[in-house]
Amino acid sequence: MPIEFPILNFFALSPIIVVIVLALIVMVVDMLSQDKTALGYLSALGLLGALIPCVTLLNQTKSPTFQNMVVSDGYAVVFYIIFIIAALLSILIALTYLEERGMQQGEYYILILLSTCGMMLMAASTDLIVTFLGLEIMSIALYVLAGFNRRLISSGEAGLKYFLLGAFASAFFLYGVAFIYGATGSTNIHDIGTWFTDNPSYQSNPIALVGLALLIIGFAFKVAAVPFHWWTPDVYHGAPTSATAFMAVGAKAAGFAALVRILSISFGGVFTVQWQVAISLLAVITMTGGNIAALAQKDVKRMLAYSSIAHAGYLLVGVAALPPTGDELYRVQAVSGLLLYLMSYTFINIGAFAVVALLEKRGEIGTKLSDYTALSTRQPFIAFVMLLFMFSLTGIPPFIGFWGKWYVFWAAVDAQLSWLAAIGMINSAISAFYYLSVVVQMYMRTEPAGDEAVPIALPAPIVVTVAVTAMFTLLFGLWPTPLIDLMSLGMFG
Amino acid sequence: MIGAVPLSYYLLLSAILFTIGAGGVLIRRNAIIILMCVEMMMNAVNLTFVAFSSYLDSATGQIFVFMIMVVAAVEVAVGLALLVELNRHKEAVNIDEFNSLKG
Amino acid sequence: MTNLIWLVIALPLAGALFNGIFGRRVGYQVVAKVAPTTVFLAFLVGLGGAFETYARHGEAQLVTLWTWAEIGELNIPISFLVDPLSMTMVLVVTGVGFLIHIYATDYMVHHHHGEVHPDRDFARFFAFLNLFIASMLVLVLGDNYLMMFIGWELVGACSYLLIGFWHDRPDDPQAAIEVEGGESVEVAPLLSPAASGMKAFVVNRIGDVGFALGVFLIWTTFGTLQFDQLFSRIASSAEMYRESALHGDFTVISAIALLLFIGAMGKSAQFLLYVWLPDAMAGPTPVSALIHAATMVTAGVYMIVRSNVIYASAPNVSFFVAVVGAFTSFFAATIALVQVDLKRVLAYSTVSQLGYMFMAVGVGAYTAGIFHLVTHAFFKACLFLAAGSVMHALGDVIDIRRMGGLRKKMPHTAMTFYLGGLALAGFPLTAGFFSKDEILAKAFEYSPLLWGIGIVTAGMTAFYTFRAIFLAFEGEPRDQELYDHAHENRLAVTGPLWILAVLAIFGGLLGLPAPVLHELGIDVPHVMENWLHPIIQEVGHHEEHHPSLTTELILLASSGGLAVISILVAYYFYMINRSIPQTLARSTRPLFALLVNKYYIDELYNTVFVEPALTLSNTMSRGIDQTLIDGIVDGSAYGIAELGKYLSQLQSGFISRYALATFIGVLFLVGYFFLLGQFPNWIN
Amino acid sequence: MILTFLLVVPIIGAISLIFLPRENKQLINWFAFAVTVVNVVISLHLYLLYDVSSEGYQFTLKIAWIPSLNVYYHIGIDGLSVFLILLTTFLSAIAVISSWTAIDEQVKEYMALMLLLETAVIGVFISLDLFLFYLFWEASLIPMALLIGRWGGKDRIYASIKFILYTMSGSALMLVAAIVVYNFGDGVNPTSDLPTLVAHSHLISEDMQKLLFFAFILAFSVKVPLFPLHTWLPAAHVQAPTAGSIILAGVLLKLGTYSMMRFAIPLFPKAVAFWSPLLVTLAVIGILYGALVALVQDDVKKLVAYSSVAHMGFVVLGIFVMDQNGMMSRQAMSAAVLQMVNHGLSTGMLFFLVGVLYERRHTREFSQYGGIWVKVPVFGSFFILAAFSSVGLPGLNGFVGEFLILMGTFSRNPVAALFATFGIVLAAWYILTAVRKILFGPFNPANNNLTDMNPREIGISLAFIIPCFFIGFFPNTLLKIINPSTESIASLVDTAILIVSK
Repeated sequence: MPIEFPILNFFALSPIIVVIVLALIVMVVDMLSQDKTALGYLSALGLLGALIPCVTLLNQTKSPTFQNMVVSDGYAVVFYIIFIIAALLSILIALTYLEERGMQQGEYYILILLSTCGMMLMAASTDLIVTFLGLEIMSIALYVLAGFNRRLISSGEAGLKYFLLGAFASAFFLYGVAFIYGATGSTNIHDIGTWFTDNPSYQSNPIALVGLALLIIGFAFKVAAVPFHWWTPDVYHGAPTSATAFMAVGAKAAGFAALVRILSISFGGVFTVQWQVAISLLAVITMTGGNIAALAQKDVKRMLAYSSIAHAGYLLVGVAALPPTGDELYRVQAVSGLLLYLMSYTFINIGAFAVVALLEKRGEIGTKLSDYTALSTRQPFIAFVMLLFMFSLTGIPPFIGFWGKWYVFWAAVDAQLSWLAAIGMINSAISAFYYLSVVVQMYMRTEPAGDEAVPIALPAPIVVTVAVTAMFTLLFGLWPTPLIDLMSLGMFG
Repeated sequence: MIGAVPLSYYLLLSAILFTIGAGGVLIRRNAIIILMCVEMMMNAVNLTFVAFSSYLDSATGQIFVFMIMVVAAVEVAVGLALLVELNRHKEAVNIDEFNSLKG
Repeated sequence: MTNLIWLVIALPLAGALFNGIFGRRVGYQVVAKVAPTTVFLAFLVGLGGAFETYARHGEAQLVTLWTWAEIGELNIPISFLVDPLSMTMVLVVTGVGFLIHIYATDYMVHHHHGEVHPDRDFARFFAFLNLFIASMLVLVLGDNYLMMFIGWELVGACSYLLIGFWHDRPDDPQAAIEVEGGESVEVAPLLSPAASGMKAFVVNRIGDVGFALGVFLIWTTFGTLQFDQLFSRIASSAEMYRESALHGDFTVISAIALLLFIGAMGKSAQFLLYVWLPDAMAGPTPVSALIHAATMVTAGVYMIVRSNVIYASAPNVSFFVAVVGAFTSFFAATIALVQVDLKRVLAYSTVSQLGYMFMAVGVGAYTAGIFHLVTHAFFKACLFLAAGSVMHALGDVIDIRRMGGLRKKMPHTAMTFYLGGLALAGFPLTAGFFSKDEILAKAFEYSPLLWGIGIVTAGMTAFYTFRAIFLAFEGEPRDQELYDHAHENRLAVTGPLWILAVLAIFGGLLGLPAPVLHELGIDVPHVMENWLHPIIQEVGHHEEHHPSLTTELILLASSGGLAVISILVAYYFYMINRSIPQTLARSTRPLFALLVNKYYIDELYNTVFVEPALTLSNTMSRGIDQTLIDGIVDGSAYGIAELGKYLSQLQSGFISRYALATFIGVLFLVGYFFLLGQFPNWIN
Repeated sequence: MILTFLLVVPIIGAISLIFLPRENKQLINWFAFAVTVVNVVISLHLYLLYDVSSEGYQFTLKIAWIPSLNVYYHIGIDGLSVFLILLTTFLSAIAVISSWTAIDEQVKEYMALMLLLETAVIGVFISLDLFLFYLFWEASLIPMALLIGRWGGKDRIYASIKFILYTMSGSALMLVAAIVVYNFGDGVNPTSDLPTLVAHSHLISEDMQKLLFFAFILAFSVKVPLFPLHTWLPAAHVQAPTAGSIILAGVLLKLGTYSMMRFAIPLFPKAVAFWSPLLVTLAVIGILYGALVALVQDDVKKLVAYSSVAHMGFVVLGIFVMDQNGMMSRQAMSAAVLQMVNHGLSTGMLFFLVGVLYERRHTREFSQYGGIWVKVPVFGSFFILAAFSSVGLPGLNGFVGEFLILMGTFSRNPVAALFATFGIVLAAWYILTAVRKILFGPFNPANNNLTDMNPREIGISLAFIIPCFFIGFFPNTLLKIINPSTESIASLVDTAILIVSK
């Protein structure tokens, strides 16, 4: 019996490999060097380098590899880009953020890089085993990142909460995978899909259905969908702001990356109406719950945490709009919408968290609304970019946030889910209230700043971050075409 | 021999184990015990996998079990580390004593 | 001249602009020259237009300037109609207007110990006055209902501005009327000029709503607002409309006529909407003379005569017009009997005389209506200006209870007031006698009852006019200080007075009762009737049933005789036996109080319309806007925010609760999918 | 291209402002004014180049914005928009110059926002693409909200938030509806190009159109504002700085009525007949209600704000009135467009004049004034003229619009016209009450130090009142340009009615 060597296309995985190698290099340099800030720059540079193979891969056709365990299609690559950008920007924030708070350690950057690896794996995986591995690589690194600030109990508490609940959710996810495996005899998502189409009589198999439910729950937890969102506000609030920025966009994007791929490939032809209804309902309560709870927040960091829940809701609208396979044209819409949304959300949200990081006082967590009072006179530039981020998060044109929402809702409309889009838009209007309250503080309140008048230092890396994200928000808001064209490349292989 | 015991028995057992684990997570307040309960849930999953693997005559399930075991080990390591870290601030293992973040 | 007829409007308008913009800078003397000059020039142009019209034998001519609005089938030009009726009005407006302008140049100046103090807003006054002339001319010259409405509204605005001219003056409290041997009768304070102006504008606008709706209905029904097109379209089926109206149907023509008449009720102060006119006396006296006696208030009469085809086709509405006119004339006359404010006596007499005119046009005597309009312009302007002359001399005192014996101090004023009063009273052979008699004669033909009301009113008119004259100019001065202060005014005042007085006496020549005189063998033309003939369209077959000569003569004699008798009665009451009025007042105290308080109509309107409207407004502002709508808006925002607080509290910080909540979520979702597995057709 | 200049000039101006020295307010003031004047000149040029004889859109420019999705940068104007653009550039210039003395803090930001607002508003008026329109529509919120919230009165934050939330909630559903329409596209491909969509509007079923029309109209009605969605307006006006009020009343409200005519009716002609009765009823209620509520306000700006509710009611009435057979009134519709311009001028002027007083006395309570005409004759004269314009006096602009709207309405729906006509009585009542309380009556000594208008203010007032007179005398100059556009809109509805009835 001849031994078949698996065909291993390392090039297809080159971005992931670059990031892993980068992590290892940083780990080694960490042991040798005392200049931890340099590690940050090294990681950032490396991540920039990792974008290069991404660009090359974009123009390649799909290339499943490693025994069909992973695929490097446009979808995966666009997600790579999202993750890398998220990691890069959050590292830029971290450089001085950690320094100022005395937690400048090499591990931080390593963890970010490893977590990024996990996310990229999730996006690329076509096998539930790899998905699980990616999920855990990402999550475990994030647990540590959340608890990274050892000087503050709240950071440790955030880590613990994230960890315990995350592990709990992982167990459900795994149980779901087990059921699906039991029902179909495979963990490969294509095989699962094929099996269901071949065996229509199993379509209402309770084991498979419960498995699907548990699978959705696992991802719903990661993307912070109501009612699996409980960890989110506390973790986002307690974690170091630079890490929050990263997990708010990265983990969410990764969760959606895997969820969308699995749902459309494995379950694209079965239970579609069922999971569409379930996801729609999740979307409704997630949007609404996140937005309404955000209204009550007095802390901007925490408010952004709730807002990230709400945004998960809008994204779920896009997921609900994923129609059955076969209708490629329509799926392009939903997927492009989700990608566009996630890409724009990455920039906006990291920008907003960067501003939070700037204003956060040492030894405290978060920034109270009152910290923003009259920011427009104290720091006109920072106030202005924050205004852009807030309006962009609300989804008001001409900022990029609008186009993400627009595209996702278009997909929903096309999938006969106009009512969902309508609820989404009503939620947008509700969300305006709390986003606006930041603007109100910055621009409309003119009371003497009092002790907030402490001069705000403007470290160069963070300023670069906000400047870049603000430019992105505004320019692509006015001219979204390049971004939309890029997203249309992000299709499954 | 697996043939003697029907699949449903394994599934039922693993379901019971999973439920006990989940129940433990919900009921207990000691962080370490909760961690153990999560482990128990994972092991219940492992049992399911193995049972299916045997039933389906497919090795994938068993590979998955290995992965799960590795991950579980990593999780424990990280979890305990977090707890140790937290204990520097507050000598407690009762998870409900850590609730400075809320609202 | 006809093609330059727009100059009639442009000249006073230019005067208004000049005085309004530069008046303050160039000084009052320049203003005092510019303002009357423009009106005089306009008069000359009007005169030219009138001669040309006469030369054309009254044939109408259109002067179109530009298209005002054209949308779809709607086309409204800015164009003027030069015909006998509009020329009559132009001459009255510019002629009387010019005299009043001259008068005002002195009236608006106070001579104090040789120093000359023009009114603070001398220029503004003449700007408004000029503007009024221009507006009034738009009203009478316009050749379509839109132009008429434009003028209609503009004269209202000018009236508003001029009534409120002394805008910073407060309400004027009035002394109670003493009744010998009885309780005195309280008199409500006079409204401030500002409030009076506003009242005039708002009440007029109520009428304007009717007018506007009438215009809309015309357009909707006939697709045109041009007089010539419209009237020819109606005329073709006028007989049909007339017949069905006579059979009790309320035709569309009737509706148009009624709606337009509502506008006339406002502008011409007929019953229900007359309440603004007495208060309009708060304006400077030249304004009262020009706007609230001679010209603007007669716009309603002009409108009906202009629309005679419509009214002739709607006999039911015409009857209503006549009844309203007759009632108003009587009603206002009763109030005038007891007023103590000289201008208000004249104001109520104006309302009353306008009632006469409406009675005339209501019974189809359009020429008689215009005739009375013209003579009334003469004698009422004369009376008002004379009253103003008295005021000017007495330092703005107008209460006849403080006058007396002024004839000795102010012979010209007294004389002209006498002459104007005679005309108003219908003293035989004065202008008022002929015009009033013509109306009464026509009314008698139409219905002896209307005639009855008219003749009684005529008696009252003569009585109250001379009551005022005797109280003011005869007898002993009741306020010696004022009396000593009084003096005759300058030529600028007395000159126009005399001209108007002469016109008031001899204006009757325009409308001598030709048929009667013809029977008596004297052949004179009825100038007015011949002149206006082209614009009156005959509708329906008038059986030319002239009353017999005897009846005509009896009618003439009775009205003339009654005037004389009434004057004598007034003489007896106020010159010879002064206790009689007091006794009467005492013995009929409730009636007296009712009349003094003008039937409490103002109070009634306040209670029924103004107060409830304000209450409603307040209720809506607080109840609907602030409580209901904002309650829902702010309430839902507040509710959502509270919900947010509640949701936020669910985020308790306890991991165990989070785990439980997550688990519950798991149960729901798993349960949902599990149930779907059992009942696959549940959703679809 | 000329239209693009209109859009871009203020943006460039706003960006350039950043580089001007903050301390040199004089320079900033002049610069901002110069930018707005440039736009006035461009828009006048536009008007002069406008071809009255040709129908359809002019100065169009169509560039693919998002080519893959058939979303275009498609701009152009017709008779509907040309005067609104003139009004916008004109009022923007006035708003800037009127702020010279009123605004003292953060002048740079203020002027930049003013300029951005101008761009957004012009953008709405020239957009011929659904999403381009939506972009400008929503973008116009931000500068206005900031202007109110930063430079407004005591309760400015409440007013600002209320303004933005009200409007956003209103337009939430519109976006979804717009996406639905876009998705229908030309029946094959989605597109947001307005002319294409209008040409294919018959593809959408009547029931669907009713639904979508509602979503659009809801957004527009909030902006107009139509009773009972008007309560943000008094709050916003009272708190807004003078220039903010001028722009808000003068231009922003017109976005609503303009969009009704540009988008709601042509896109959903089959739905108009269904919703017309409701809209007409609400418009008439608004006319009477706004007037009655204005009557009892003790704040001048509130009074003017409620008068706007009434006046804009006339516009909505004119747009939507139809007879039982679904025939629209061309007269009322054209007049409604004209009335938009009229209201912008007259109400803008009233707000400006109130601002003149406020700058001197820092109060808008009626009780603080009284008899001041004696003290400030020039101001008083202009105030009376503005009041007359607002009250619809012939010779001034307001009359033309109101009269023709009412006449057109009467020909289609006499009952609505009957009630609406009573609005002019109430209008006289409340406006003259305001005149009386401020200018007339015994002099209130609190105003002893009141000074009359300076040449700049007189100049602004003249700039307001001269167009008012011009429109009053020669409305046909405007109407002949407006007519073809309203005709085409009305005929769209007529055709749709024919199709539906078949």
